[in-house]
Amino acid sequence: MKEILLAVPVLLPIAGGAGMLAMHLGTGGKNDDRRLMLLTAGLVAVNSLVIFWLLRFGTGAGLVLFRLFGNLTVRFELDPMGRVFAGLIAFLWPFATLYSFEYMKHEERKPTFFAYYVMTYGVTSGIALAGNLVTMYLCYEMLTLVTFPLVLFPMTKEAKRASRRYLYYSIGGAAFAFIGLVFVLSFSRTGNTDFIPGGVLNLEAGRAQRNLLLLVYVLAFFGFGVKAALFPLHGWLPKATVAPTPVTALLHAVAVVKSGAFAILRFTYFSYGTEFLRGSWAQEIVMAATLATIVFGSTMAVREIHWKRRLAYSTVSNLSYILFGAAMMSPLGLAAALSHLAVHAFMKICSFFCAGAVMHQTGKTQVYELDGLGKEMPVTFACLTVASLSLMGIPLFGGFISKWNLVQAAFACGSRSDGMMSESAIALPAAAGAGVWLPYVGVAVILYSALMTGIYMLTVLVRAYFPKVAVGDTGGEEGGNCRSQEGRTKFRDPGWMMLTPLLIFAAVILVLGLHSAPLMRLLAEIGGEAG
Amino acid sequence: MNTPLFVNMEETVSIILFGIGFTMLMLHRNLIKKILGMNIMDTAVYLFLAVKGYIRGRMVPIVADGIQDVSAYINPVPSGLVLTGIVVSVSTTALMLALTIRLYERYGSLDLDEILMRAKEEERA
Amino acid sequence: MSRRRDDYESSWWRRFKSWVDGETDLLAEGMEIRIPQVPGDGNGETKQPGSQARQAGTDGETRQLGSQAYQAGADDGKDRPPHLFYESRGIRWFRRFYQVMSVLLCLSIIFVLLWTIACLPAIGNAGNPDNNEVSARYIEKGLQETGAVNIVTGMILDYRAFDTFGESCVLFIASCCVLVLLRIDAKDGDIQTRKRLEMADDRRFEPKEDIILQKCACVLVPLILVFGIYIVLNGHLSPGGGFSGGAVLGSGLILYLNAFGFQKTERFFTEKIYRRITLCALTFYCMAKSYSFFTGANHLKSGIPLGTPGTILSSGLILPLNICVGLVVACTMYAFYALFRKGGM
Amino acid sequence: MYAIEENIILLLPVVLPTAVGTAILMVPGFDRNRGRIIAAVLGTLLVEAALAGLALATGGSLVLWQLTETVALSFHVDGISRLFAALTVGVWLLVGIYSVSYMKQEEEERRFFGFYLIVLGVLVGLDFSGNLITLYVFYELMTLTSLPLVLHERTKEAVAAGLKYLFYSVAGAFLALFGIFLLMQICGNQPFVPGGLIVRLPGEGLVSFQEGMGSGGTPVKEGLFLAAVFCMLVGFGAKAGMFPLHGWLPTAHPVAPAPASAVLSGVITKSGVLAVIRVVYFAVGPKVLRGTWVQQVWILLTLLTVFMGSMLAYKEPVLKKRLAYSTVSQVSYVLFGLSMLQSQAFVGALSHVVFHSLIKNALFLCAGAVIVMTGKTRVRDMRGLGEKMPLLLGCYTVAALALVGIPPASGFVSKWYLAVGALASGTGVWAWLGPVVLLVSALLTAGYLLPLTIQGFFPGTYGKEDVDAGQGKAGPEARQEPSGWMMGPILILTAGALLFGCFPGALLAALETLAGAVL
Amino acid sequence: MSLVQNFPFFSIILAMFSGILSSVLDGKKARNVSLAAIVMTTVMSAAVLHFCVRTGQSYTYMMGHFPAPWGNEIRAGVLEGQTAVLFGVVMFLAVVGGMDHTAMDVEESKQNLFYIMIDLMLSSLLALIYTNDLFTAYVFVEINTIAGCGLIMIRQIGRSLSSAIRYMIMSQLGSGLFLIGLSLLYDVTGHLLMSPAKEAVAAIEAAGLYEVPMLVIMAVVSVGLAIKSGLYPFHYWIPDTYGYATPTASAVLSGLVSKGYIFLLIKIFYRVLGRENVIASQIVNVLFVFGLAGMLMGSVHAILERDTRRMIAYSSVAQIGYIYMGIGLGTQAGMVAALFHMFTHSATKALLFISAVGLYEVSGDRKDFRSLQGSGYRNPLAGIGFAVGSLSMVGFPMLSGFISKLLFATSALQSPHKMLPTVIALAISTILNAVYFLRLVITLYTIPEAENAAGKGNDKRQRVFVAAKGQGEASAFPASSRKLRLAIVSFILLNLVLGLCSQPIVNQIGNGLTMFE
Repeated sequence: MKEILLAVPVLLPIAGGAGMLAMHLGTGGKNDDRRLMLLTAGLVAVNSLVIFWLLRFGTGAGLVLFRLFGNLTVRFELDPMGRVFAGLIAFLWPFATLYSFEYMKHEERKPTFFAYYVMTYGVTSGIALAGNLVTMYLCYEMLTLVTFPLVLFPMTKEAKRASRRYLYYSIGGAAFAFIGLVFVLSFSRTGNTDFIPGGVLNLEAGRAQRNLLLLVYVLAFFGFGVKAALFPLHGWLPKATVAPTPVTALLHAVAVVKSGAFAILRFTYFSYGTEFLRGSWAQEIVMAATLATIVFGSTMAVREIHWKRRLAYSTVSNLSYILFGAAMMSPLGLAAALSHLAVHAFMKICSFFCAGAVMHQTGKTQVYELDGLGKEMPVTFACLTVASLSLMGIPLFGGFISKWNLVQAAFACGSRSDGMMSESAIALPAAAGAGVWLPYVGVAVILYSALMTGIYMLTVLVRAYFPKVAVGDTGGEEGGNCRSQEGRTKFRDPGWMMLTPLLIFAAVILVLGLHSAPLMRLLAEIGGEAG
Repeated sequence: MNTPLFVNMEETVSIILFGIGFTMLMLHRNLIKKILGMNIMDTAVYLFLAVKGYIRGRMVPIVADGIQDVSAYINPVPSGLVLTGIVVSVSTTALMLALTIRLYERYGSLDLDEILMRAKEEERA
Repeated sequence: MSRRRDDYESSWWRRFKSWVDGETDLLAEGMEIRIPQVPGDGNGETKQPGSQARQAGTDGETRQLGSQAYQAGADDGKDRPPHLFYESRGIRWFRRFYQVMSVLLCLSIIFVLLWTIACLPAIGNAGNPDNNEVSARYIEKGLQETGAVNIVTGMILDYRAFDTFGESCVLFIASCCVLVLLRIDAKDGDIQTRKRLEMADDRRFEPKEDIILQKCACVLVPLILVFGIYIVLNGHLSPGGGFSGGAVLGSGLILYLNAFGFQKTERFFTEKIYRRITLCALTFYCMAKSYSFFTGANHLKSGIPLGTPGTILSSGLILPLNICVGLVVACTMYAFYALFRKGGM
Repeated sequence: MYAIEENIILLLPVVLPTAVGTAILMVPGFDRNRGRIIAAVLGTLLVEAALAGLALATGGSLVLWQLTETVALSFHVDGISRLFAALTVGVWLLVGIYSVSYMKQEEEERRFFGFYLIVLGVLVGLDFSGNLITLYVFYELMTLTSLPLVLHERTKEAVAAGLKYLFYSVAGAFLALFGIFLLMQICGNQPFVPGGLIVRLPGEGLVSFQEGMGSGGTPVKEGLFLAAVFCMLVGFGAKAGMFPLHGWLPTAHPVAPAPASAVLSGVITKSGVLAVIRVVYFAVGPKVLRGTWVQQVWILLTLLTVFMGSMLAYKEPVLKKRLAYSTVSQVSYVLFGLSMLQSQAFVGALSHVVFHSLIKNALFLCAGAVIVMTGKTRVRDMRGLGEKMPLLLGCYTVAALALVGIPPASGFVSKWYLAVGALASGTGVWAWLGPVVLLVSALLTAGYLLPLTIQGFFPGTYGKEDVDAGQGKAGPEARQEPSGWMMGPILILTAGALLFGCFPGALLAALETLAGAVL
Repeated sequence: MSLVQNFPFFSIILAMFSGILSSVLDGKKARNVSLAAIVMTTVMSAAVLHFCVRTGQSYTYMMGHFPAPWGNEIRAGVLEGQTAVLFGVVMFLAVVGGMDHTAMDVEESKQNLFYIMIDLMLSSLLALIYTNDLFTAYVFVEINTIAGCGLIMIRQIGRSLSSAIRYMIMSQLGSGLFLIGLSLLYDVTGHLLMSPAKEAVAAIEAAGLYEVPMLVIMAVVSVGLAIKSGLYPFHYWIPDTYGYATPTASAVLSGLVSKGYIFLLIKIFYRVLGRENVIASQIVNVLFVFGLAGMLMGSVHAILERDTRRMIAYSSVAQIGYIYMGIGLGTQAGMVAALFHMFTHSATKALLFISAVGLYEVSGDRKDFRSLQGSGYRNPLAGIGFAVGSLSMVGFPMLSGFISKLLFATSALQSPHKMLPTVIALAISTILNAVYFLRLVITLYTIPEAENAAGKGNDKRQRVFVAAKGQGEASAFPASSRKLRLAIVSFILLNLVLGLCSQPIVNQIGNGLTMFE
């Protein structure tokens, strides 16, 4: 009976959202608005409570919801790794919803928005709770589907284009992920695709077709990597920032992209298994790809002057941190990836919410427009400062911890390759070559990216806190800017519904930075089990 | 190869006809000629069948004088097939001709390419 | 996908594709379209290319209707020198290429098939695979099992009656299609229909009281009809049968129509009658064969006497079926003709 | 290993200024009354001096926070900490007093003083750091908190310079972080140990931690290790203005307010030095580095920086910028001394830290005073300054001579030790090339610092009319010394520079003890 | 012999008889007769299916008093039953869904003729499914062709007439090849019924005789039926044909007609030529290659297309490519996948066409897909239907398309040489499908930009939209909605059933295929 509860977090929001769509709530009256908000809040809160309940009291075995085809079952299970993700979204979603209430106050077509918003919650929970690759794939596809109306929401030309691009990319990615699914199914030791720490691949059969399977792995990695914005396939993410900020924040910093990363983690550690992949050329390729993405994302973020897009590029690079962790194929790597998954969620949602708050209060979207806002919206920018510093990886903030883990894992990975080289260079010719240096290069890349993060985040802060003043005739072009600052109205921090989430997320970043030991222990356990 | 071809001369002819008809049907632009091609093709097949049913020195399969011996008559099956086939080809010919008439009435041309092009233009207009 | 093109029509790729597809857009620009010559030649008037602005008489209307679709093109091209569809150099080259390819294709098909038949058994040989137990039984037992002297008729109407039933249906559906295409229903008053009505109304130009034709027809038509009936009725005894007899009957009717015109023919043969005859014949055919199939499949006795082979009333259902088929074919032939001629019966 | 004595008093000198600074920034209405801020700042600085003295006297260590299971933040006070912390607090106090007067002309004092105090807290924390991670944390915080000081004026140049400072520092820090990560990999999060932790494993080309001193680490290849160490040197060298990452210094100093420039070049650059010391002498260990390519390149870089800084300073017309280039060059003296990995050179380096700190502060404060009083920034314009402010220029001259290394002023002592150490270091060609470069640089130093003195006191006739004309009303007034708030610190610093030169014994003894411990 | 076993025969005859009867009825009655016939045949097919599943074997049914080599025969098995049921259901829904448009597009006095076409189409499809005789197959192929042609041209607009003649020409080419193939086969085997023909073929192969003729027969029959079903290089008739016919006709043609030929081809492969022979002859490889090409090129064409219906039609090209690809894999699993995809595609494509109708109704009946902007809000159910259909085509899990994609992929894994091309082509094709289908879906659910609506009226597209909206509101189809809705809902359900409960269906397909041999 307990198992049935597993399906609740998935089905309840989906059903609720569908219901909201069907009910045609609120086109006009205030009452309608209130009902809509109550309904949304109720659904989200109940769902989060259910998830927390599940996390707290456990669930026993998995739940097979139904049998799709043959061995393909839709199965939910809450294993430790799922717990991390489920807990994460269950924590984030209510606050994000709160935030969006205020943010969306003046928008039209709210019912549509909230309906899909709630549905996305369900689908993301589905990804967290998925007990096998098929369910994962199913939810992955559904995620595309329920989030694309949200991207489309502004209905501008830009939004249409962005949503179309998003859709094509995602579906395309899923198409390649599908290949992976089929191969896992066919080469599975257990005959199904259930997630088992260490993978389900039948190693004897796999060895015979090693190169093929590796090729498929690479394809699937890139396939799932689409959602995780892996380099050549990242194009949708910056474009998708046209969506309303709660969407960009929650979906494109947390739910969607993290689902992609999570799917890769699942696929790598729980389906293929690291034993098969470690030291292969596939590992080198994917690792190189992640590193390229990190470099690319952070560099592009520096070039970008649209604030939300800049954050989106930052997301691109940060996601590849996670994927880099995944590509290490070691317990430490998994733990590090998961920690960055969790921490980055808070950091990025916080930054996006700050950006959203600024947009909402002032309508400013470009970085160069932010001069002097730090004084006027102190709370917002304080939170942004915390998030930025954390993103940079300054110690005492959450970001440092995950980077720390990543780097440690990378060193461990590198030294293992060293060891392998010296011990069995003949046995594993694939491990020789440039690949062994990749982890170290990775560390360098992470640091490079941290520097870039510093540049692109701190310039925002510096602008906001220390607006340039024109001195004499030196600031010719700043003059106008300055005058306009004089004449304009003062902006203020947004209302409590937006500030509360910001403050809480900032607090969480600090807490994670200062006291991360329990979380890390949990992650290390997961890593040890699966790696 | 030559010998059987020569021996099967009727078949050879029918196959050549078939090829001609097929090509006409496929590639000729004029609708009427296409229909002709189709008829040639069909007829070639009937010829082929009829030839196949023929056995040297035997009679048509109409029981005469109560003789009911296999060796007396030719194979009746191909003849039956040909009969059926002819009706089918008559039907399709009628249909295609009717279509051609309509198209000609409408577009004043028998050239299929031209018709298609005009149909497109008409739609655009 | 960085730059999405909404306007595929004008894209190079699109043009290339249509060229490959042979969708003939390729010369759309350089091409001038003739105003189609309306085939209303019976009007006896020659049409001046520039005489569009005539008063809205019947003729002008027809013309207008005919060229309606191309008004735009014609108007645009008024000033330019008229050139024809095939004048463009590119398309001529393409056409030539096309012709060469057709010949090559034809030759290759022929070659393959010739190669095939070179490997087939020689014709006229009693030992060929097709002269097997199947035909043997038809010949040896056909008379007893079907009661038909004509083995072929026996085969197609009894052994392989399902095929033949299908074949009648082919005829039926073809006539339906032709009806769809050619019958003009005046009450549907759209432009196309009116135009077609206009053009098809050639009763005025029917041969009026052509004595020679009528007299010949007077002699020939009964003969033809009788002969047709004979063929139908003797289908199981001699070469012939429903299809051939029906065709002969149909041709008799057509001759009558040509000699005496629609008005007279319509005294005894209208569409209603055509429909009823077809319906009755096909229904009977259908019922009879269903009965026969059903009994056969369920191993029941059909209970229909086969009669004495060789007599006219023999061979069970074959005779009535032949009659049905004959009726259907005759009517259909006539219907084809009438529809082709004026779009109605 | 140290006896673990949890000494909570270590926390106070760090927390106090930080808290007061934050309060100044945050508490609404604090800036309504200038006196209140001044009082708070000066009071804090004084209390801080007392607390720091107490903390230094007590010594000991303190685990601040267990960041993760393996990473702890901890304080530990040893000789180096004492040296740097004392220097920092002292200089801060003096410059604080100076800035009371100086900042009158600037806007937004509140922010300046707030961050001024916070930086002090962070710097003390940096000095107290007991392991690399803690060091890194405070290093980063120092960068961030000192940023507002740099771009205080918020002109376009100031903001640009601030960002440049920020990015150079951050880049350096992340470069260093690479090394820190690797060291962590080798030996876990170890507290600083004099003499370092790393040893070369025999034969295999690997390095590992010293037996019995670390846990949980794995050996790594030597090449990688050396690269990491090099990264750390270059990275921390950024703060110290060492060659490849020196670019921020000349940009940032001139735009900052004079007190800020003073502490930047006097103390904050030294934090880079501190970090290098910690890395080389307390984490990695000089033994492993001696004779490797890292040492060679390092020496090369320092010498290059020394020479280049001097040359650039020589060519620079703006006084503050000239001083900034001078800082580039002088701090690399220190680094050169460190790079010798030799005890006398080490002593020289550390003493140069102290002396340069005093001297450069004095010089910057002088420059600031000149700016406050006359608004002049270019050396060319300062002709005849000695007539108006002989005391100020006198102080300047003394400090300049000390920096050049004229005995008995302090500079001479440290340079002497540096040269001796270099000659004794056995580093081949560098052993004699280093002193030569130092000498050349000293000549250049004289060349760029003394013209101001000469022109100030002996303006000559050339261009005098010009100057008079330019000065307008200010010309006739004969004496116009800065206020006591300004002159006091300058005088104290100058005196310090002179006195330490005359009586270096105690300091040197202490330093030699230190050197003995690490080498 | 139980009564159920007569049902295949009854259903064929019933459909045919209702067609014959309709010739004297008026439109409405003909329609009712037609619907009744479809329902009854479907029920009968279901009974047959049930019977075959229960008994676990197939049976042959003598058409007349004479056994196999002499008299005609039909054959019913699990696969036949399944296909017949599905065809019946799809046809019923297509007719119901497009009913109002049929009334619009077809002249009043010719309505009954339309339903005659439908009836005979059904009957011929059933005959193609059930037949056990090659020549019967040929005759019914012709009926099918002519009925199809009738369905196309009954709309009587220029494009539909020209596409009808194109269709007719291509079909005749196919029929001609098929017929010559039959003749050759008859020549070498002496049989027209499938079972004896198969024995004869086996004997020939065993004796090593007639290698060239057998190869040519296979090639000619395959190519003939491939042309008729619109395999890639022979697909040019498809877009016009499906794009300009009346909706019911489009749905039926794309959903069923081509599938009938494919089914026949599979049947011939299994029941006459012998699967092993076909595989040995490399014909499957050719089909495989063309199938792959079709999968990709069909989608590419569709992407370039702007007319919604033609887009869907080109998508049919791609989907037929899938089916031939499955056949071309040459394994049992591939065949199962192909057959399942046949079902999937029937259900889905009909759904798409019918939903598109619903969307057109509210958008002013324009060709350009952009005119459909926002129609998903104006006709929500049709929008959902179209979205579901699109997603199914894209292979969204839980819908039928996913299962067939999965089946294709898993079956591809069993043939080592075709594995990688297949899976990669599947992936690429999925992306391409997504590109045009989801572009459409997005269009359905976008509303034009607000400033456009408010601003200048000289924007052409805007006016189109407004006009469309106006027409949509004053819709001329008040009555249509219920039937259309019924059809759409049923199609969606059908899709879900195929997607969610596919296991028994697939099992039975495998079962049926085994019975074929």
